[in-house]
Amino acid sequence: MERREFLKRAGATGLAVVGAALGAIWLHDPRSGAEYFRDWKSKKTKSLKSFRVNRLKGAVDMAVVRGKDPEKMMRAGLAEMGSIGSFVQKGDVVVIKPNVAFDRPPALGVTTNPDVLKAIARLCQEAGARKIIVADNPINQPEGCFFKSGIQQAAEEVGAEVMLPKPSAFALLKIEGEALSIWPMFYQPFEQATKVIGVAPCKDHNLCSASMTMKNWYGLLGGRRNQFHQKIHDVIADFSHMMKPTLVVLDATRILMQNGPTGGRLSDVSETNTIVIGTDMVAVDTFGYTLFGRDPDKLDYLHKAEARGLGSTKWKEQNWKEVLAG
Amino acid sequence: MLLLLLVGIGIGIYVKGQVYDPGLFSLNPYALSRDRSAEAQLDRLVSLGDGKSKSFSGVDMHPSSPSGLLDNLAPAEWKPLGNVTQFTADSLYEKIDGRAEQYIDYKFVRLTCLSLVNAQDSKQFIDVYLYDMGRPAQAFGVFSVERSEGLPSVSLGREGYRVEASYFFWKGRYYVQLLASGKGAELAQVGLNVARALERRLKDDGEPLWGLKALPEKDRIRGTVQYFLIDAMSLDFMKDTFIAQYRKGEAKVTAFLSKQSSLDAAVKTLVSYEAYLKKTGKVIDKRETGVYTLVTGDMGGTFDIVFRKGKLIGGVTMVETRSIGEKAALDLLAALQD
Amino acid sequence: MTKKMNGLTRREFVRQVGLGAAAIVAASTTPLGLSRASTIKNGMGYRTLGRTRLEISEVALGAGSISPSGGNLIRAALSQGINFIETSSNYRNSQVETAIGQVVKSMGIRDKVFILTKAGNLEMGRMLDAPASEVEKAVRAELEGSLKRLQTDYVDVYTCPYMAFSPKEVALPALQEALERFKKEGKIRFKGLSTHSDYANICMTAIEEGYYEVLQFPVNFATLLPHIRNAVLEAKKAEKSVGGEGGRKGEGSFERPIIDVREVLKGAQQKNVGIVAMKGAQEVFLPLFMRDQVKNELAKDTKLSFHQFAYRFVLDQPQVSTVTIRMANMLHLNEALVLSQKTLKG
Amino acid sequence: MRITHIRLISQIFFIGLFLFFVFITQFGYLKGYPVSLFLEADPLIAIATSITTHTLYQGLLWSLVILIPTLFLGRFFCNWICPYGILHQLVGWLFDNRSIKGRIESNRYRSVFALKYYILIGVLIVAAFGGLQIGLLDPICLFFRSFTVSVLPALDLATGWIYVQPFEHQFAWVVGFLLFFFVSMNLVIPRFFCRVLCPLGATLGLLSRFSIWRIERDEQKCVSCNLCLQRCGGASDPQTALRKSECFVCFNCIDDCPHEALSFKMLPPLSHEVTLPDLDRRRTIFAALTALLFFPFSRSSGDLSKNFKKEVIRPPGAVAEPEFLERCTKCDQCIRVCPTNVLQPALFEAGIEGVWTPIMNMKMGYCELNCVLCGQVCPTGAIQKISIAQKLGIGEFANLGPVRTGTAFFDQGRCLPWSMDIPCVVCQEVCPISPKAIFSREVDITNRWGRKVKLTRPYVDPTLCNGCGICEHECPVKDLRAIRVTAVGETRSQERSLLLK
Repeated sequence: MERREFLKRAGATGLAVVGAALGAIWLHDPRSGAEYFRDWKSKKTKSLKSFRVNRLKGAVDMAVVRGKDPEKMMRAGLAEMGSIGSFVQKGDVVVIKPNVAFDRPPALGVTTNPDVLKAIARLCQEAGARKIIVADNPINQPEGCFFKSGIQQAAEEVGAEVMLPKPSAFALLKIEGEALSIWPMFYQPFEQATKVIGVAPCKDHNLCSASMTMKNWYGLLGGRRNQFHQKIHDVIADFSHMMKPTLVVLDATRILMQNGPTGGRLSDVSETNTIVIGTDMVAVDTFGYTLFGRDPDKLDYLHKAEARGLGSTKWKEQNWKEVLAG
Repeated sequence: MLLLLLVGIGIGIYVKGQVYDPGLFSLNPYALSRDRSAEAQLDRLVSLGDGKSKSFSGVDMHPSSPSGLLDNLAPAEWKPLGNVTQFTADSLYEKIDGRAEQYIDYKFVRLTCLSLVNAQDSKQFIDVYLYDMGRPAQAFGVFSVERSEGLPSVSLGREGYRVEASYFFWKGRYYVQLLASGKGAELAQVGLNVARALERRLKDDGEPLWGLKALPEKDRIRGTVQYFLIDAMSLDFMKDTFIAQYRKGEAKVTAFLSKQSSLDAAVKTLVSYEAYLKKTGKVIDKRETGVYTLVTGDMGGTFDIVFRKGKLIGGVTMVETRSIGEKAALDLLAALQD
Repeated sequence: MTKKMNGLTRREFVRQVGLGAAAIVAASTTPLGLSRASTIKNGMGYRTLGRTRLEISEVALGAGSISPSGGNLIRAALSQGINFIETSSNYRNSQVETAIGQVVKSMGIRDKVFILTKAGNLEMGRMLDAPASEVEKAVRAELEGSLKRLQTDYVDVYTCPYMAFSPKEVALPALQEALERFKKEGKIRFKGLSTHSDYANICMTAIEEGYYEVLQFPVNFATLLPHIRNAVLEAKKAEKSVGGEGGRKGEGSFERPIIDVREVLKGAQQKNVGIVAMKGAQEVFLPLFMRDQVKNELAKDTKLSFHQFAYRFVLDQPQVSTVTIRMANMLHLNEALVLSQKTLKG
Repeated sequence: MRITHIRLISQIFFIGLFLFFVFITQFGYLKGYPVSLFLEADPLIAIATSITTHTLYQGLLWSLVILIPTLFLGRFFCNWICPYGILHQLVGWLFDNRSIKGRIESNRYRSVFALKYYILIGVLIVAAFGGLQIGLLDPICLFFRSFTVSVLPALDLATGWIYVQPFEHQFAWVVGFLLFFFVSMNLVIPRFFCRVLCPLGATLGLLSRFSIWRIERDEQKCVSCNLCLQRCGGASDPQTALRKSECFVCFNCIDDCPHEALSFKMLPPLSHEVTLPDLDRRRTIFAALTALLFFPFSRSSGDLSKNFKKEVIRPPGAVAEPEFLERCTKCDQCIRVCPTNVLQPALFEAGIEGVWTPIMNMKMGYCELNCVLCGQVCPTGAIQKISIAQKLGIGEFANLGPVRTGTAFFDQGRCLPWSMDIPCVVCQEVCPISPKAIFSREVDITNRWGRKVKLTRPYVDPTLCNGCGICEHECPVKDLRAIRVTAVGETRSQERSLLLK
């Protein structure tokens, strides 16, 4: 064989050998067993910043609005609280989190009243919000829920964007609560969010007695959330640690008095014509619970949350106001 | 030709696609059977009134339609006369004229009225006045200043009494008057039934009022406690004050007690009281111990004795005899625990 | 709340009221309002109450809001020149009478104080066709009750009917007989009536019939000044046409007619009937949506508060003997006590 | 413009339309679109179901639109409209590496092409007994099923374009590989499926025997160059006596003939055609016999009677099982439109006859309470078109009660509060009935550490349960659920009811 030919081949082989060796070293993973299994915890996790805003001095912290016209009510209530402008400013991206958990018509009081959602979205727009995102991860099939609950339409009417919980929209969230440490969360909406408003219907709940503004955040989590029920009160308390919203709105225009959280009959619903707006979820929920005619002292998660300094059940002592509107 | 056919098919399908029954995609709630009879509504109102609610606002499930509380109130053989009417602070005059001020002084929220008339004999009627006073203390306030001594008390709401066939009581945030057209046990009974029915619908957190606890029971004349949101003893600076009559031997003594928001608020109040005494009479004695300050004023014929103990302002007013007055004031002082 | 009334905007209304104010001020020509008071003792003016010849303070203590524990206010009022007390048997469930009784007694000045009280629990309207005996019985019961509470054996002016709704009540023979009888018995010195519905007619009837020595009815800027009266009436019309503010006008509700009382005043003067002006600063005459504006507007260029201004203006009417002022606390009293030394300009 | 170009446009239009239908058959897009049009226009379905049920269901009248023209023009459907045929033609064209000679050879008629007629005879005889098996090979059903079960989910897996939450189907791989197999057979025999297996093609072939138009060869002009065969769709021997039953009326031969020897003629001489498919009598009888035996074999396995399976939970509105098998064409449109992925193609759960029919698998999904879409798209009434009110048994349907698909049962050994002292009752939370079909009792128990704890233990109220299965779906015991829905209590059949009415 010719020399040139030999060198050529030797060179090529040499390169191949070196390449193979480098590749093998590069890919080599010595870890096994313990290290491997320890590893999953250190997965990439996201975290949520606080969306709270500084309140104007003397502005009301909790407004209880009575009336029939959600828009008038929201305006009146927020006026007391120092106007929407003190919560949402120009250019904000506002995530509104309704409860659209089930595929029910609004009249059944199972999902957030679309008119309330609309009112809030409008106010945000007037305050100059750049973009409004409506997001929830329903228990029933998402499109169905958004459509049948009227939230879809409401959002479209005010030009808000509805975000559906596609698998790609989820990320691991570092909660570091007492019951939840890391959990998959419907994170996509919050990548751009600068303000967050929770709009929860006031519902009876078979397990935790009542689902209000705190329980509402359940709808942002994914994964095996049907395990939460094993420690439901700690988990709900964790929510108020996980999410620090700009504002929460308790939509008690209708209340689901029984057969919660799914309802199904008009007779389960009571027209209450009330909206509670607040910044302290615990306070709002404590008040909200009285709307059922039930005793807040007996609602664990409120007191668990209060004990952890996540809010106060003593709404009476706070700067609150009852407003008649619309 | 064939191509046109295809286009035709396309259009046909599109058109078909746009006409459909949305009912197939979401439930029309009106397909749901309604069981919202007035009874059901009332049941709900009543059933919620289990008195456990800790919030006065949570108490009234139907704040925007308080008239709901007067629905179906007429007993057998009686019927409502006209509609339920409502009055706010701005329109209260139209219903009760000059007496309106008194209610407005107590931050009156809403008056809801209904006349019930005997279906047989229209001369017999009962006018129901439901005053929503916003807060229990205020409801008690108007109740207390309208009540005069020695009226037969009836166990209605927190406190109630009867004048012939008319009933007056307060419960939760409500003050209720049932004014009957005449006297007579029969009418009185009907009135009582109505009162009971209405009472059941009003919710109440049962929290006792501060003053009623704080004012000592000893020597107190039953049913004389009054609460003033403002202008207690016609003094502009005396707000949020409880007043009660005490029997000291022969004499009757009017004692008052007020819890001020803060210490210096209390101090201020005492100062203005003293100033008032100086202006309309003269201060004849002033004691300061570590615990309390006590001022005695001679108003020409009667004496006012006022003290401050911590945040509390208390005393007696318009007592004929100084010694009795001072004794009463000191008794009150002693009985206070803060 | 309706912001714009059709037919009459806020601005227009305020302008008209402004005119009214100007007119009032202009009207008060004399440097001091005192001239209209017949006498004046340490700062308080006194006037003659028509043919009763009673010399009463031109400021009357409207006692409606005084509770027994508030006796000191009565005391203060009486000791500072007020000698005319206006009360009623139904004020605070008769407690006001009780309070007055106690104070007057303890001060031992019954003879120097003139008390006007009313048959407040009687609805004459419901007794129009009742037999005379029954009427007398009812009124007597009321009267005796008042006397007992006031701890006195006579009232200076006894007002019945109280809040007359129609001239019929005034001319009711049975009532007049009863009252005359009480007069003879010395339980009442003079007869009065009070009304604020259809008061022009009712008062004129009373004046012509000559039964009554004292009339109590609304006298204020709204019932006296055409500018304001018209503005208010128009606004009220508008208000009604847009559904109206607060509350339905239900059974037995108190309409607030705004009636020109200038004729009544003249008529009363001729027949020398005493006039106790009431509701001199009563803002309920004004349409709800305007009250605040009017208050600011009226007393704008004076040193007086709205109430002082309004009452002073009433007192500027020569035919008025006294104006009842609701006094709930000492501030009210002090505001009222200085009225005699004020003019509308301040 | 050449007639073949028009044909091409038509093909593009119809495959486009078909794909459009496939895509919009879902909540939110469906609206009023007649997504079943292809199935309803499919004469085989119309004929077979009218044999099984002795009725012609609703939209199946559309089949006349294909059937009647076929009587005059022949099997035009196969090469003008049939989306599955179009697919095969496309694939054959794309991956063809034959020389002209090779092509000509590949398009010659083969005796195996008669197989489809035997298949047709078989399925129709089974149909006569009340078993509907056409769906296995009917091209429209087969194609739609392939998309629903395999293609779309695969596509979504790659792109995420189709669903909000990915859909999965049991035995998707089987369906997928069948599609793959049929398609790839084009490389061996062009339009293998259409020529060899398609029972619809066979039906149309038989119908075309009377057609008055057909391709006619002018023997004077013809030089037997066989070039007409190079793109012949049906392998119908245009170069000699035309096999009418095989011809797809694609007009390629006319295009390709250099001598204008071929033309589409009305009433050409019979001597120039082979009117009937070449069916061998013995084979025909054999096919018939197999079919005769198939039905009793399948039924005697008891899948419809004593041995019915608890897994056979049919969608709400489905008719009783025997009739269901008479009607269901296995097109799986219901599975496509189902918003929760609960509907799954059966393999042998419902017996050999039930292959690819829809059953509910609560691990995959649950039956949405306010949803009746499956019935809306069913072309043959196997799932009846019911309203939501009827499904819930409210309003005018109150006396009928709700439509039940089955009943939920607790497996206390696996239920957390029942066997492990752990609070849960997710099932009760999600139960959509009001009042809830799952109720609970509070019990005070002393746990193993002697501590007193309150527990809420769930129970099923069979009078309220409608078998929607959301409880099973949401049960945290993920593998073998602690509450499971089984078919018993379903309203569609008396035999399988649970409670005395």
